[in-house]
Amino acid sequence: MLESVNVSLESLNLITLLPMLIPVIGALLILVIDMFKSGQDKSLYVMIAIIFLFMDFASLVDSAGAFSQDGTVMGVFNVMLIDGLAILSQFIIVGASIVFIPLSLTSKRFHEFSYPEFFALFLFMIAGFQFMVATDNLILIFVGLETASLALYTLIAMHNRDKSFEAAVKYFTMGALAAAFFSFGSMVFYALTGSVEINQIATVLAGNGYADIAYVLVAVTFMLASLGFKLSLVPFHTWAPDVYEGSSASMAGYMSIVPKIAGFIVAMRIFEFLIHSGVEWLEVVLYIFVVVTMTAANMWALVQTDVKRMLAYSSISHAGFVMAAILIGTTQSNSALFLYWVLFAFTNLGSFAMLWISRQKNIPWYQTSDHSYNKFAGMIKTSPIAAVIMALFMLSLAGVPPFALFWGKLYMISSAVNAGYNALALIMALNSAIAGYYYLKLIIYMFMKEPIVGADEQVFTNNSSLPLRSIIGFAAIGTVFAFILVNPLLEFITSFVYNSGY
Amino acid sequence: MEVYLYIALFAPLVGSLFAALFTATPKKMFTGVIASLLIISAFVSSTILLMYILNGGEPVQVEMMTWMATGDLYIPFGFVVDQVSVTMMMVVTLVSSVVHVYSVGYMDHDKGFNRFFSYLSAFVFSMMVLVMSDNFAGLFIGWEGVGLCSWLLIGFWYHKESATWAANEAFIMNRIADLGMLIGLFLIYWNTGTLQYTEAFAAMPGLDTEILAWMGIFLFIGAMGKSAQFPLHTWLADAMEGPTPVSALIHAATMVTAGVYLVVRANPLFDLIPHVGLFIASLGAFVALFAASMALVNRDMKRIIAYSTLSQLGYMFVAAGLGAYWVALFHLMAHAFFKALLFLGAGNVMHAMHDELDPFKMGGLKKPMKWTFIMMTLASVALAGIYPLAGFFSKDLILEVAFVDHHYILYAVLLFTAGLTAFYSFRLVALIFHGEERYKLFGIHPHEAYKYMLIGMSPLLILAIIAGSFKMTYFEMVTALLPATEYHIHSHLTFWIMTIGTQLFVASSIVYAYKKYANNKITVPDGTSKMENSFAYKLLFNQYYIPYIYEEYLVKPYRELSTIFWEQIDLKIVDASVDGIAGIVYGTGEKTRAMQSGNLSTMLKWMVAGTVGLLSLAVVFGLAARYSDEIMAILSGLGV
Amino acid sequence: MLDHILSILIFFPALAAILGFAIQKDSIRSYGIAVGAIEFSLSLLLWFMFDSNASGMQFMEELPLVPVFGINYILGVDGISLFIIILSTFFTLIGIASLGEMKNIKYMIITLLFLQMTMTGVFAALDAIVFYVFWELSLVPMLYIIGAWGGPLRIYASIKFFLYTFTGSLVMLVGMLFMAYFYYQASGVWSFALLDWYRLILPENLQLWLFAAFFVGFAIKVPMFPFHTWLPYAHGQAPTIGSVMLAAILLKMGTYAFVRFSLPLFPDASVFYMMPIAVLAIIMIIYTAMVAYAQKDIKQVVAYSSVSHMGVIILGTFALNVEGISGSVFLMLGHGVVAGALFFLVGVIYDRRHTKMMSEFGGLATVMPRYATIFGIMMMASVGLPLTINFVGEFLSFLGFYQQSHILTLIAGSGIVVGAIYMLAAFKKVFFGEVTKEENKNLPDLNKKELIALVPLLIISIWLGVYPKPVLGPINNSVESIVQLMHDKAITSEAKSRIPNLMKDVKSAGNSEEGAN
Amino acid sequence: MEIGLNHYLALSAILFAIGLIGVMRRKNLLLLFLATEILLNSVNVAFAAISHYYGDLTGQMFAFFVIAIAASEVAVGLGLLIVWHKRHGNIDLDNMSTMRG
Amino acid sequence: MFEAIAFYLFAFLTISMFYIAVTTSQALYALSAIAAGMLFISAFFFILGADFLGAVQIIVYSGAVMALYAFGMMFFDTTREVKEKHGNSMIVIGLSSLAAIMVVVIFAAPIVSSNITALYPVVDGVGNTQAVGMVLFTKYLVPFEVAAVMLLVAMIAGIVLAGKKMDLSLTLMSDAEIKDLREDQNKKVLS
Repeated sequence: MLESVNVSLESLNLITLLPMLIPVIGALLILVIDMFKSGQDKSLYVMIAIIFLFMDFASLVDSAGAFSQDGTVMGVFNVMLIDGLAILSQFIIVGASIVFIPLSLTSKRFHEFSYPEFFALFLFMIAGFQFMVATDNLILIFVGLETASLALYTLIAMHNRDKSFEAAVKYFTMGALAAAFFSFGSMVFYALTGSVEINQIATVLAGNGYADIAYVLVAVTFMLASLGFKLSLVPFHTWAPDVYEGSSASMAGYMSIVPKIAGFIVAMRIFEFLIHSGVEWLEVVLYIFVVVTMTAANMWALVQTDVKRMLAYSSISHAGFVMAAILIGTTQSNSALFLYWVLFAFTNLGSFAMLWISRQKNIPWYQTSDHSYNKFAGMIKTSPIAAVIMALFMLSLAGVPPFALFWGKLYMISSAVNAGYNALALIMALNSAIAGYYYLKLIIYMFMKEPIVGADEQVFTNNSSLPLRSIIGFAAIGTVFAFILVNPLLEFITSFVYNSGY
Repeated sequence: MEVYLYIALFAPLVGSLFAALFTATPKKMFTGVIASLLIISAFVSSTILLMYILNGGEPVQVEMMTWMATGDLYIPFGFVVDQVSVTMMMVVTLVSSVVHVYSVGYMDHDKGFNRFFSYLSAFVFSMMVLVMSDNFAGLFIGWEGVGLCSWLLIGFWYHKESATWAANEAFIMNRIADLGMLIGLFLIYWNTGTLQYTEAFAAMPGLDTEILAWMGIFLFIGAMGKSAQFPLHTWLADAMEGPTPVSALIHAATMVTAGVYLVVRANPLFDLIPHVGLFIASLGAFVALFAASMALVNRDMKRIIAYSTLSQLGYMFVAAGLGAYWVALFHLMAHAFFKALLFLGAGNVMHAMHDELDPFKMGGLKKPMKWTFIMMTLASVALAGIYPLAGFFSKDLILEVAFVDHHYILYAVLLFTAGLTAFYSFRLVALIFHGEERYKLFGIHPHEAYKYMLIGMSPLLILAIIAGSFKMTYFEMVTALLPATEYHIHSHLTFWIMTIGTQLFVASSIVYAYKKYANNKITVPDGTSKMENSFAYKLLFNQYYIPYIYEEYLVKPYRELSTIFWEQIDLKIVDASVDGIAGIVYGTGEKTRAMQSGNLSTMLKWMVAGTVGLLSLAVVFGLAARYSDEIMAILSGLGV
Repeated sequence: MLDHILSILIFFPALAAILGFAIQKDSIRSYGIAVGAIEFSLSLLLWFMFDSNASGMQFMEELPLVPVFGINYILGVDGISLFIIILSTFFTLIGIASLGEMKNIKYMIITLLFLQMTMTGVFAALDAIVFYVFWELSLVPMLYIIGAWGGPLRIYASIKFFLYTFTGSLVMLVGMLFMAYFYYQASGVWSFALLDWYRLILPENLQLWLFAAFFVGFAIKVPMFPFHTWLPYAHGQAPTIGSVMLAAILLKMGTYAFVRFSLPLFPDASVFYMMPIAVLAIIMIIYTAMVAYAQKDIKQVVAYSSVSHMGVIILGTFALNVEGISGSVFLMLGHGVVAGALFFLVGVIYDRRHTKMMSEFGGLATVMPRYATIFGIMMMASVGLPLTINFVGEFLSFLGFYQQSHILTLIAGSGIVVGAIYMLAAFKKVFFGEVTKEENKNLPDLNKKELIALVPLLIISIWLGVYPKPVLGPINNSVESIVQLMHDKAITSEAKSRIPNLMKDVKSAGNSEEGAN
Repeated sequence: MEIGLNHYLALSAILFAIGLIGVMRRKNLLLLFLATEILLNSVNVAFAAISHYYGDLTGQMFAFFVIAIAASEVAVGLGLLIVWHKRHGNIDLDNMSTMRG
Repeated sequence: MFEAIAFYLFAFLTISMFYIAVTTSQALYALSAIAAGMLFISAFFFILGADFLGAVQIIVYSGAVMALYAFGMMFFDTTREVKEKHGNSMIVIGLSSLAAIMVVVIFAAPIVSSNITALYPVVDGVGNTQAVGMVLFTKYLVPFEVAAVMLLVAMIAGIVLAGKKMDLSLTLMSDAEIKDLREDQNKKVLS
């Protein structure tokens, strides 16, 4: 007979669930509103979503305060794990979402925004990501991941044109394969240790001194494949360019930030302890992944003719760059990951938002795709401020100081240097130089070429509206004045990462 | 006295700048007049300074301001008027005054009249800096300055290709030598810690002879360039493209003697390294003969005089190299007078002949150009060294120096050269002024130069005649600074035999020249005569093929090498490799982008392939780890 | 105000540039000149307030930027940077004042003002990261100037310029991070402050590596052979003002950085690499001079001559003694003035004829006498005639290096010969001879606007050639402190002997102290 | 002959490999999705086996959630296929390569 | 012994069923094979004492999921022979068999550290369903709830994607067309 379980409510620490519950409630609220009175304007849902996201953010601030006092907190039968990584990554997830959601207030109409479900799914997705990062239980990670992913596939498809369906199907199918890899990997870990909690796995493996190294490697392999898919490491990256191209620019920008940070957290939790345990194989493999991802993605980005696709490859390259943090595995490198990602979020959201405001419904004759380079020819002549801002984002992505991403690169390379990865540091630096070329290409189109005769001069701000412009302005200010931001961020991040034991 | 020093130094500069103001405007007579007056005032100041020095005054030394000071290096703008520099100042200001006055007439019809005076006065200023500086750096300023002015003046008629070419050649050759000079300066600085003459010379006796020898050699390389010694001599003859007053002033009297001045000025150094001195003397003797031989057959009036200058510079270097610095300086002075006179005379002839230079096309000019004839003849006599003109005192002295120092080969060479000198000088005089009036064939109506030009030349004429009489005064003055070696041939008999013998030899050369060239049978050579086809003639006429060799084996290869460097190396190797790296990166991207075929099935295959690849790595590693003991055992069994 | 004069110097033009967007197109030139004039007067004020007898940094400012990571906004000038800053403000002023008619002049002036900010920033920065920030940022305005106003190959040229320099400086950044890491290891504190780094003595093998990393960044910027090929393209395609700024100021960043970073940070490595670098410098001097001689385009001649002269600067820098380094710093100024003026001059005929081919000209001395005169004087300055600004620098550089190697100096010295060859040949082709081309017969001589740019340069190049002391004095003081620092920091005996000790009086005392330790 | 955990693991691996064959080979998206079900099922077998041999319920939990996930995926996947099919009248992935490079 | 026979039998059956499912060109065969294979897998669950899982497998998988697929198949009209262009099947076979061999090679080895302490042990005398329920509603309460959210997401997704509203695309329509549409449909469809 089973004993009855006596659990005190305090020991459950239900407060740890609060940040995830808020968006879920928000999503349900949206569905309920729609049920009672359909046909509301999208701005209502945007505002509801923003309100809930701000509440979410506030609750995160609260848990951050709690963390800085009490340290890591476990909750709800030790499934929830609220440590520094969880809090930091949730800040990024929620923060980026707050910035993202007003991008739906475009002046042109797009299909997905006519659905209240779009905003509900969006909030569910955020909750999914939050669950994914706030636990070390592989089951919850898996379920959270799938929740978020399924919502994301739908969001992409809801853009409702051929390319977005194609993108969604590709993403979905490969995602299903990746999910299978994830479960297989978890299974092998479970077979090895009898547990699906990463801490427990680490303890058991350390306890027997990695006797079953071959098993461990199989598990790691499948985990790498699965997370490599999420993080778009070469050769698991093939979905990324197509999906970015197929989805709307704003969604693409979002995808380049939020799902990846969730992926990084999981990767950090799983691989970090293995690296520290001296699994050389993983170190070598990650090294190869980092270098190949950075370099190959850069090379492919060089030859693109569409800006959004170029940015897709550049995001892959950035992901490879940041993956180095996990390879290096020091407190500094893990802090650098977060710093980099915050700054990258500013810049990348900004640049995708710039693409978003220039989105046309019909592609004119001189363009081969939504955002082909020659669309931007001579932009400085027709919309100088937009051109300058776009150039700003490109320079930031290229790592030209003092714009945002430079500080991220600086700190990241420095962490490589400090950990003795000299060659890696050099490769990272040289890759930044290669990357310079394709960012420069856009600047050259904008500033140095003549506008195409007969082109619509308003094209660059075709889709703009006050919210979009504000978001871009916000991103631009963040990009330019990042140097003020860096120090507090770094202090904050470092203390959180350090106190989480990474 | 300092006021006079400053006047002497800066009056030419003022003149130059004043004239420069009008370079863009049409001819203004007053620029020439004012420039000339300023030069004359510099001459007067120099004369006052000379008097002061002659009367036993202390050398005047001023330090105007700091030029460069860094680290241990301290270079001021310092000037000194001592016995040596005052001599040079006199020569320079005197000759330049004459040339200025002369030029007012000579350049009368030239569009660049104002510009000419600006350049000419600038040259005088540079020359004054050169001779008056109290340190090597200041000397170098003047050294380069005269080079610049020489470039400007040779290329004065810049629309002429030959003139600009000659100007560039002169500048570049001088630069080569200047490099040597510069290295010499560096050596002096790093070994003595200063570039001031007095301090540097004071420190020199304590130095290693080898270092001193290098210093001497490098300084002399500098001197070789300015004084056009072999093998850097070709520019001098080409420099005759410039206006004739320029040739008189720069390429006869002053600038080319700067090299001699340098050796004289650096006498404490060269005294310490007699073997280098001997080399200098030998080279001087060689150049004397070498240049004279080229003058024998040349058919360009100015070039003949230029070679003669070269030859005389050789004489001066013999004297300087053998330690007879005062003799060298004396010959320098005397030579300046008669050679400038000769050039100015040639300028008159050119004017009269509408810039014709070939003496074979002249003849019989003594009638229309009586005064010029007289002056040039006297100057040639002085050049030939006939008693009692200036050349006798200075040139014979050099022969004596060589003899007394037991350098009989040098003596023989110099003696022979003296004969050649007389021959070619009078060949020229004969061809120009005597014989048939061949110029009529060319429809030219010669006329005598302006009166004031002739009057202007007269001081030179007088000095060319009487300069020898200053010998003792001069000797007493300069030996305060220079080694006062007296060169007396102890045996009176030898002395007289030598002197008279030399005079006879020279005189017979003159007579021979006259006989050969002063008759009425001379025609314009057409390249058919037997002599013209002889090897020796061709060799001499083509200047020993040295310009040809330079052109073929230095200039052309340099040009070709430059082109190769640019087109083959810079563009095809250095630049192409940079672009190549970029191209490889880009090309790899272009080639491998096929991986992204857009087909979902391919994408899935890539994903599986990636996983399987990792898996194989894992298996290899895992098995190796599992069976590490066995593997080690097998490996050790194999003896690894 | 004086406490923050450097910040004002840096950010005033940037602020003015931003405000410039609001200015009406026709008034922008006056605005630009006004801003340039204010900036220039500020820099003169800086000079006026500068204590010429002090050798250390002056007008220091410090502001925390990322203190956790040791990055601080530290500024300061000494005798070395002071004059380059003044030169840059001066060139901005005359550059704007002499701008001819061109499209989008507003953007050009705004870009120039931004460029001014970055240039001042580079020379005033005393924190490696701040230095790097401005160093990289300076590429952007230049990229725009070349790419938007350049010739037919402008895009290729601008990309090449940007990427080449960018690549090099990223390697340098890695070097800086290593340096900071070593400092952290030694002291336990993160710092990118240059003055802190000066106190760090590194073992020789680390010095060698770090020197190489910094070298890549600097050498590409200078540009040293064989990294120089971006320069002819950049110059060839850039508009006049672009070439002027590039040659006059931007190239100096590389050589300045050698003096500011490489030498004092890595004295032993400097000695170790002295000879190889000298050989490279000699190749630069002679090889590029010969390449210049082979050019058909007058602007390319001047461009390659820049490389050649930069070789002399490098040589002087690596003389590692006061004479050489002072000379090279002075030559930076000299070359800035002269090369800037030469590019202005080339721009003059390009504006008139829209060609830079020398074969298109000939006999210009007759048509444009004033132009020919100024060109001639500047050419002579470039050739290094005494009493012009370049001679002082070249003389001192060669003089300095002569102490280190006689034979190499002799070879390098032939630069004065080959330099004269290409310059005179080019001058002859353009100015001498008869006017053959019909189009050239009626070319107008220099106009007022062009004279505004050229006459001041002319005056400076003569003035500083005749009386360099006001500039050379402060340079000398600062260089002496650097050389002394290097001597004190050097650890190998060869470095000790190669780098002179200036404290001769206390030498024995110092030695005995070392012995005691 | 005792059936041990290794047997089940091997079976699971083989089934997984079959699933991979399907994933790579199928061009019809519906059948491709079927193949992904095989993958998940193969893992479930292993989870159940491990759970059994370790006497631990976690494995069953995992398998349970995997089934839930599989079911959700089917819903979304079919939804996507329906939209695609409405537009194009086929569900062949070879027709789905407008984006490339 | 019985266990071994059952294992090998069902192993053979599942493998062959799944093999048929991935190789046959008849969609209907494939679907039936999958359904059968899933049933056989539930047999493993019962063998392994995971009764609850077995039941879920049959209900959810063989029942619900397969029904969905069957519906889809009819919708897409793929009941007849499916024509698929197969490229280089060597890659497929090669990769898969390599993967299988690799994993099997590893899995052939016994797990060294097999003395695992079960965190949520199977208690004797307690039914599997009861035990599972116990764990599911304590330890795995949160994942369970998240799974509920996930199913909600999937449901919404399915409805949205398959819904009628997707038939016309605002994304591709110009502003004028959208305006017309709004007037026609009286703001019904669009918000």
